[in-house]
Amino acid sequence: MKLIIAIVKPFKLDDVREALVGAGVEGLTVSEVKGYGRQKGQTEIYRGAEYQVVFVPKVKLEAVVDDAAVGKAVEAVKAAAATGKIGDGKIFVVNVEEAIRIRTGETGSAAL
Amino acid sequence: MKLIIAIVKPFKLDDVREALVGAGVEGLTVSEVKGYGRQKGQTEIYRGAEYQVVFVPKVKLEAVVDDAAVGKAVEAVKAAAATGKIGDGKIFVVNVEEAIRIRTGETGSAAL
Amino acid sequence: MKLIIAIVKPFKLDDVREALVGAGVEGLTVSEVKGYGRQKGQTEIYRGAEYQVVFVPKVKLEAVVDDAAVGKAVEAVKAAAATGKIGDGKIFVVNVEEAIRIRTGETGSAAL
Amino acid sequence: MKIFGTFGLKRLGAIALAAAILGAPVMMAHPALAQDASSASSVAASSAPAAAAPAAAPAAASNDAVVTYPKDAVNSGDDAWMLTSSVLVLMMTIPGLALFYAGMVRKKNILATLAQSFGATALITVLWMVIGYSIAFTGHDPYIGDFKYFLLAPLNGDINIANTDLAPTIPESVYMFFQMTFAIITPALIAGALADRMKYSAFLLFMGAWLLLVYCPIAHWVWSAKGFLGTGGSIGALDYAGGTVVHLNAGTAGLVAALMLGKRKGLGTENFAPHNLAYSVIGASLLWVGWFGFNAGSAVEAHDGQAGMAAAATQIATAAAALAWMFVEWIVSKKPSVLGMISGAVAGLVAITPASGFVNPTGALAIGVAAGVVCYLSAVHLKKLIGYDDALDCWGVHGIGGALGAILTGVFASSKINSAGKGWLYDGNFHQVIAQFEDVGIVFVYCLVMTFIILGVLKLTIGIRVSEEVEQEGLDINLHGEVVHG
Amino acid sequence: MKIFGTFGLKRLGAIALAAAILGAPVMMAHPALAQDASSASSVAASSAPAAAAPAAAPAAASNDAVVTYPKDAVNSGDDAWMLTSSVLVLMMTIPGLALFYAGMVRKKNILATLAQSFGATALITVLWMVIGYSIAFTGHDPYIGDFKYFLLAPLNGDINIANTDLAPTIPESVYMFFQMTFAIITPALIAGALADRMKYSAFLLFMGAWLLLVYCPIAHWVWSAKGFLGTGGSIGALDYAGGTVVHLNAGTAGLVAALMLGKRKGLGTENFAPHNLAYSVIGASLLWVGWFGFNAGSAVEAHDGQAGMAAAATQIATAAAALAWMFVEWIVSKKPSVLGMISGAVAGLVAITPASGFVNPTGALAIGVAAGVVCYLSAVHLKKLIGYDDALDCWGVHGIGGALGAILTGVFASSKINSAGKGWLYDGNFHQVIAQFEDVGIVFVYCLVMTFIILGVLKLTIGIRVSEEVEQEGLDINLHGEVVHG
Amino acid sequence: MKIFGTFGLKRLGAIALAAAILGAPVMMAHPALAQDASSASSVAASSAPAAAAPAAAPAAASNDAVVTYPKDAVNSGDDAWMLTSSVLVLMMTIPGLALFYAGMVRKKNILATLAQSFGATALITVLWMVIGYSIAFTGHDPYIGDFKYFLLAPLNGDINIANTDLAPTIPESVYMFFQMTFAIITPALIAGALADRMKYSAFLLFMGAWLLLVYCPIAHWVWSAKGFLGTGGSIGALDYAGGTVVHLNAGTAGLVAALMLGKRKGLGTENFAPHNLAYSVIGASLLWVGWFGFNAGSAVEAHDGQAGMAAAATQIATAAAALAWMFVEWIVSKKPSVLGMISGAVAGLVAITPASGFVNPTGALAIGVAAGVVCYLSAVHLKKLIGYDDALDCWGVHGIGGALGAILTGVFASSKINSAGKGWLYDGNFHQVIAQFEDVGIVFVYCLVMTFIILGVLKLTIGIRVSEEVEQEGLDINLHGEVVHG
Ligand SMILES: Nc1ncnc2c1ncn2[C@@H]1O[C@H](COP(=O)(O)OP(=O)(O)O)[C@@H](O)[C@H]1O
Ligand SMILES: Nc1ncnc2c1ncn2[C@@H]1O[C@H](COP(=O)(O)OP(=O)(O)O)[C@@H](O)[C@H]1O
Ligand SMILES: Nc1ncnc2c1ncn2[C@@H]1O[C@H](COP(=O)(O)OP(=O)(O)O)[C@@H](O)[C@H]1O
Repeated sequence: MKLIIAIVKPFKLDDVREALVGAGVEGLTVSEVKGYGRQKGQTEIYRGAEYQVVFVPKVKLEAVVDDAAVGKAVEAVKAAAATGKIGDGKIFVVNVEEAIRIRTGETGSAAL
Repeated sequence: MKLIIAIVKPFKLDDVREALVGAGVEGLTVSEVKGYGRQKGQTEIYRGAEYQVVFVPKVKLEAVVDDAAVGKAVEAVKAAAATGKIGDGKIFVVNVEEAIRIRTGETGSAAL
Repeated sequence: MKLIIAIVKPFKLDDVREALVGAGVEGLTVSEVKGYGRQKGQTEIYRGAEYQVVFVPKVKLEAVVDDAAVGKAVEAVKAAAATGKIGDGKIFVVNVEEAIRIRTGETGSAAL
Repeated sequence: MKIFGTFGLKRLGAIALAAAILGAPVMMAHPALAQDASSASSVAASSAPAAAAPAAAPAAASNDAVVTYPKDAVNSGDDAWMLTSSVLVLMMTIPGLALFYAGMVRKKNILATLAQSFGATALITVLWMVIGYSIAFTGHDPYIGDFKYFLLAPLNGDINIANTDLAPTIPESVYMFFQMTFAIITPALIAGALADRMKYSAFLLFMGAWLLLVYCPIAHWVWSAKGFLGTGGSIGALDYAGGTVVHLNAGTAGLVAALMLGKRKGLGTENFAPHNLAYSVIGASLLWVGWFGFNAGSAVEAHDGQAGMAAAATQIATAAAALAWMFVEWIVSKKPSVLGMISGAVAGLVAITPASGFVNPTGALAIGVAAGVVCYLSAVHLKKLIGYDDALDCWGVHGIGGALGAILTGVFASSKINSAGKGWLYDGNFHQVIAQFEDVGIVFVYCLVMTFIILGVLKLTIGIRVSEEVEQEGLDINLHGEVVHG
Repeated sequence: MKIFGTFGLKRLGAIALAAAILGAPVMMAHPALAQDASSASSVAASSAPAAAAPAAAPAAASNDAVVTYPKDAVNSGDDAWMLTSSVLVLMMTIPGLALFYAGMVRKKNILATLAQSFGATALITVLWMVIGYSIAFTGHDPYIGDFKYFLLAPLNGDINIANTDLAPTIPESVYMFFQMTFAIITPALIAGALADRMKYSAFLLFMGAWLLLVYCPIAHWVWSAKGFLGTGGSIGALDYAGGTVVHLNAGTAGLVAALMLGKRKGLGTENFAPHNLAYSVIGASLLWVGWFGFNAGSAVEAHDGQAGMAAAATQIATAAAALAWMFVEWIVSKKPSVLGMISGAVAGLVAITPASGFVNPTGALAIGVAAGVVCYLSAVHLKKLIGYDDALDCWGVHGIGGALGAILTGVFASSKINSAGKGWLYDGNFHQVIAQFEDVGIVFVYCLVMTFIILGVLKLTIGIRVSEEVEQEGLDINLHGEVVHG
Repeated sequence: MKIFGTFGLKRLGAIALAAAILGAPVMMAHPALAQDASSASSVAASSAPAAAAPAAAPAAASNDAVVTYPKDAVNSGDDAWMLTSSVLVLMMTIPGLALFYAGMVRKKNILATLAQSFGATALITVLWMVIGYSIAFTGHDPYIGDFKYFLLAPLNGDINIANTDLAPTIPESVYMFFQMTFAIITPALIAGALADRMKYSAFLLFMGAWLLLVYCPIAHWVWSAKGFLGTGGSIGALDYAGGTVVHLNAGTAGLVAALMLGKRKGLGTENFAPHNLAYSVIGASLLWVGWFGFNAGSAVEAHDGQAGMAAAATQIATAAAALAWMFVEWIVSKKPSVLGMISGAVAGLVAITPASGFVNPTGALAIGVAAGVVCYLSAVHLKKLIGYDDALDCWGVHGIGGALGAILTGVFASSKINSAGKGWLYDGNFHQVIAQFEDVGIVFVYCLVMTFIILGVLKLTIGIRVSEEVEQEGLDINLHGEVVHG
């Protein structure tokens, strides 16, 4: 099993979720994060003091999928999250050694 | 060392933390996340418009533990987080190659 | 590629970010988290009821870096985040199998 | 429809209660009818053209003499102040009290807490217009008002009539509105005791029943022209702006409600820390600001020094209580909490309420200090000791503070401030202290019993507490379908 | 400078419009001039020392007789109430309306929404002082005021003069200020329809132009001494505090604006749930509280029962509407939402506005119930059916509610409450209902056409809508360079 | 107990200062005593039954003639307005100012900022009642009041007495309360300069000492019957509602405090962006709304056009300043920030304060525009240039704005508006401008020196700044044991 970590623009969240579901992913977990990268944050001004907001709001999706499903899932995220503009985000793939569904105790692919 | 990622219902946070501590885990890190899965979110209604809240509030616990302690820790989470109802959550186990305690520079198991 | 996960004190965020950038890291993602460990949280009192706040606010930085850059990046975080006091935090290193830049479709080190 | 439970039997009970709410006045009609002859004639008198009425504006009244105003002689300054006062007291409930309470609950219950104050405001307004004012503030029976003002009928014919007994220099519409704002906030205060766990349907029925069966009679006893508890009646207790009628009353009902609902799930193990005390500070500030309508407005005029002195006493006592609570907490708990400061201020406002028109500045200072210390002890320590879950300290602050203020009124009232109030300390009239105790006792017992009955009936029929799951997930999403995202 | 677009042509257009805003009154001067002789003499009369003026304080006026006050005879009670009322109405806009709207938008647009109310308040104040008051509330022409009060010049010479036609017992400075607060809130209300997508520069220009070209004329038609729509004119419509002048007017403009701006991006697919309804509850509460300045203040005095009765009617109708909306929603959608309760309250406030000084308590109750049900249907169901994006229901609540209230005023007005208003039900005067319909029709059509023209010009010149990216990222950071972190 | 440091020596110092706070008036007693004979007789006169007092209500006074009212002749309209004004000014501090400031700090300091306004309100109320009012507003000494009103003793005997010098038509309780609300907000304003880093114990001691040693004397100099700076004294400066007494005074103290505390840790490197400007918008709006109590209330009556004209001037100047700041910022920084708009409004309110009862609408407009531009420059650019850390611009807005307004009052005062104020432009009286400069200079220097001494003593004894760690972690959790979770 692999953990797919996708960092995308917040307004793409729903599109990406739907794409993943379309690719057979049945569950995922989302966090609100702040990203730093090529895309620069905006400037806030308060009484003359400028605050360069170095971080840009992003959302991080994490989905654990079967090895076989990784390719399709990655493609789905790529297609759904892309706008072609700087800051579209990244996808990382990490190996997962075990997965357990708390409710049933199922493990491995059955737990996803 | 392994990273145990547990996604559980928010009101189980304290129980799970205590169970992990009971299982010998000395540190952990918690984030507030939103989950998507079999459990469906509730419906908000605003002046006639219904908004299906697809995401359900969850908390994510991350604890890095010694290889030897993984089994006990996973069991502890399972026992403490279960309500038997849909949405109880998942546990994922990921391999960790190195751990460092910033304060002392200790590495490996000593750092946990 | 490796995913460096650093859990540090919130007011060190900017220092750590700058140190990582100084070490050649070009992107990273930050979340606000709550930590549990040796450092104890403070006590809130409300009309006589004391609430021991077991969790301490922390920030989690995640940066995926080239294998070659791991050492330098870890050192950078260590130096920038240390205050010498309990609660300075941890660094974990996890293996990453693939990375993709959504905008361009680049993969591997080129995507970072 | 989910409002009224699911079983025929339960529904029946609920309908019976709803009927009782509206029917209550009818049931009360019998004793009241006996008084009709006399009260009718007094109303007639008040609407008859006052023959000898001088055409000029009313002269400023000395605070001793009782001045009779002709029916058309609205004093524009009195009218302006009483309109303003009414608006201020309304602001105390929405948004004042609503925010004060909402800031103290957990995030998942913020909107439900706001909905309690807001919904109560709407419901009570209508009930007051239908019958509440009539049974509380009209007639000369010592126990209950009469029915002449059903739907405020007398106001349909002449907008310039006055309640000559109680507010001779302003239009009765204004007096009715002013008293309405009191009738709104009193039941709304109870919400502090039942936070986080009451069904909204049961809450509304409770509010309506309690208004008509508890608040209106007690208001009549203490404040109507011949009510048996007040200065026109046999007991002769002093209650300027509602120490017993409003605060002890609401506090007692809160205590009963807290006991009948049971503790909140997770109390003692989960973190119940207030979600956003900034809201509570706004709320407490608006309560403080609005309370001048409450206390200084209770002069029901602005043509002499009464309203001003009540305002000064209110400000002094409130500040003293805030400081007292703050310093005691600072010493005991090592930190002066913001919640402590604002709770102290509210305690001071509560305790000075019955005394505000009777005491001098020094008396106000003393009452304020006492209120800050005593309410700190009751809200923080007594509650812990006994263990009921009066979530936001309705009993600890309003019940205890109201009773304390009522009794101290008997001690500190000075006839130099108000000839109607001779107290122990300045006028040597110990009898007044006894009268105050009687007032406190009667209001406490009546409210206790009636609140128990009302909530008992509701508990046996539609139920008063939400399910465990709803409590866990939050009232906002479950009862109202909304959440605060901010 | 980014304010006025980037093309010379567009800039030209904008400048032309800005000129038109300030020039409008000049263009109107011609017809007005014809009236100068008569109106000048009336002003002269009002500032001349009233020879036979009694030196004593004014006696309380019966509500039938028209009392003439000498120029210096400020009634202190009336003055106190009207100052208070002005302050209350100002509070309705800031922070009341600002919060009511800001709580309903998404987090990224909170500050921009607040900036609309706040900026409009500042801009309109200055325009009103320069010329707005003059063209709306002076002179005896049925169609437009005159220019005598440019920069409020007459107030420079004597602080005690009164607008003897409209407010004889208070200083004209107070009356000018009171009406200013109405002039502020009316355009500000429109912001509810154009939330989340309008350029701030275009917004301000729109506010200014609309004030002078739409609000001022209509206020003159209905409320000035001889305005053709009002009781002194040929149509004779009743509008106590602004059902048509304020609410139908703002609502109609909102409808036009919603249609011309187009729908918000993502409507129907993204989650547009209000970010923080706690703000909206504070806002609605302050609107409720402040509205007594609006309605009871429209008595323009406090020396008889007028203001009090208007206050009572307001309170009753508002509560009834809140309950009505809540219960209908509870039945239809299974849950009583907090947004529903507060929207119902606002609907009740809107509908009782034109009627408040004319109806008795029972009439107020009926109007309240009608408003709650009808506005629920229009804001929730009609909007869905037709599909315009009136974001925060400016048309659904203010437009529909204002028209409904105006018409029901003709039905329920009772000459026993106000001799100036004989309605259908109590006085058998069906003609009044027709007059009300005429009033509604004329205001609706005039506002529709003029708003369309103003926004059309702006659209063709500087543009009225932000770019898609700005809308996506949020107005706060893009238009104002700030965000809410909380 | 952590309140007063840990060392005997430091504790000693603190106790000495606390003693000084309460002892100050005693030290001042000597010069005051010399005046006792005369002031005693005046008090006696005011409480003696006014023999020839007409029984009728007071006739409306022309604004020129000084009318003497008999002691019982409370004018109900004046009383209503002054009660309302007092309540409005109280609302300016809590919750107005509290929110205005709290919205601008970082999340970890929100509650501590609210606690400053709230705690100051409570503390100052009590000190004012004990001795503040007495030394500020009684007696005929040009430099300091007398002791007769210790604990407000004279009010114990008769609720209808008036301060015949300063407020003849309302009860003295009301005048005392009105002035109390000024005494509360002035020190509370200083908190803007010391945000995010002051110890709460030191803050409270500072507030108390500053009230008695700085505010009370200055208020006496400018506003008491024979104060040497005011219209009854040798300098003859005009300060209608407190441009120097309140705003320049608080601003100067803020400047000193900012310099003595030093900069906030992290300034210039960390993000100090306001956490929640929505709170600041609510706060600024309530300041705006409440300021009518401040300025129009300073007429101390409502029986002629004074209060109304002051209200109109206030509204116009405020709006003009908000627009001016907004447009200048729009041009300079390309975006009109919400913080800019509300800061501009506050700047306008500050600058019109001394002028409000003396200028006509056009004068108000001019002062408003000047205030918006000048305060923008001082708060945004001057501060950057010089580099002190006046966190929330107490000096930049209140100090500069107050001085500017005071001087422009000399320029724009028109004797047609107020016969007591002859200015340069309309009345050719350049001398008034000089008097205004003298007033500004004296208040500035006295406040500078005294504030330096008070803070110096505190710094050397208990310390005034929190530890670096506490500052880093936040004042809320460390000083008050609470946090905002929302
Ligand atoms: N090396 C990295 N490790 C972790 N997160 C990264 C890394 N690089 C970028 N990110 C995340 O991806 C987001 C987008 O990256 P950015 O460089 O701005 O644009 P792009 O995705 O177009 O290359 C960043 O805001 C950050 O959250
Ligand atoms: N494949 C997955 N990858 C990551 N997170 C998941 C995955 N499946 C479920 N989750 C997380 O676990 C939570 C619970 O899953 P759900 O399917 O609702 O119920 P259950 O745990 O009973 O199977 C989800 O809300 C989501 O946060
Ligand atoms: N085993 C662990 N797994 C995950 N996070 C940990 C672990 N141990 C500590 N942490 C995180 O590191 C933070 C600091 O740890 P703590 O034990 O308080 O102090 P120190 O870093 O000085 O050892 C914790 O608050 C927690 O967020």
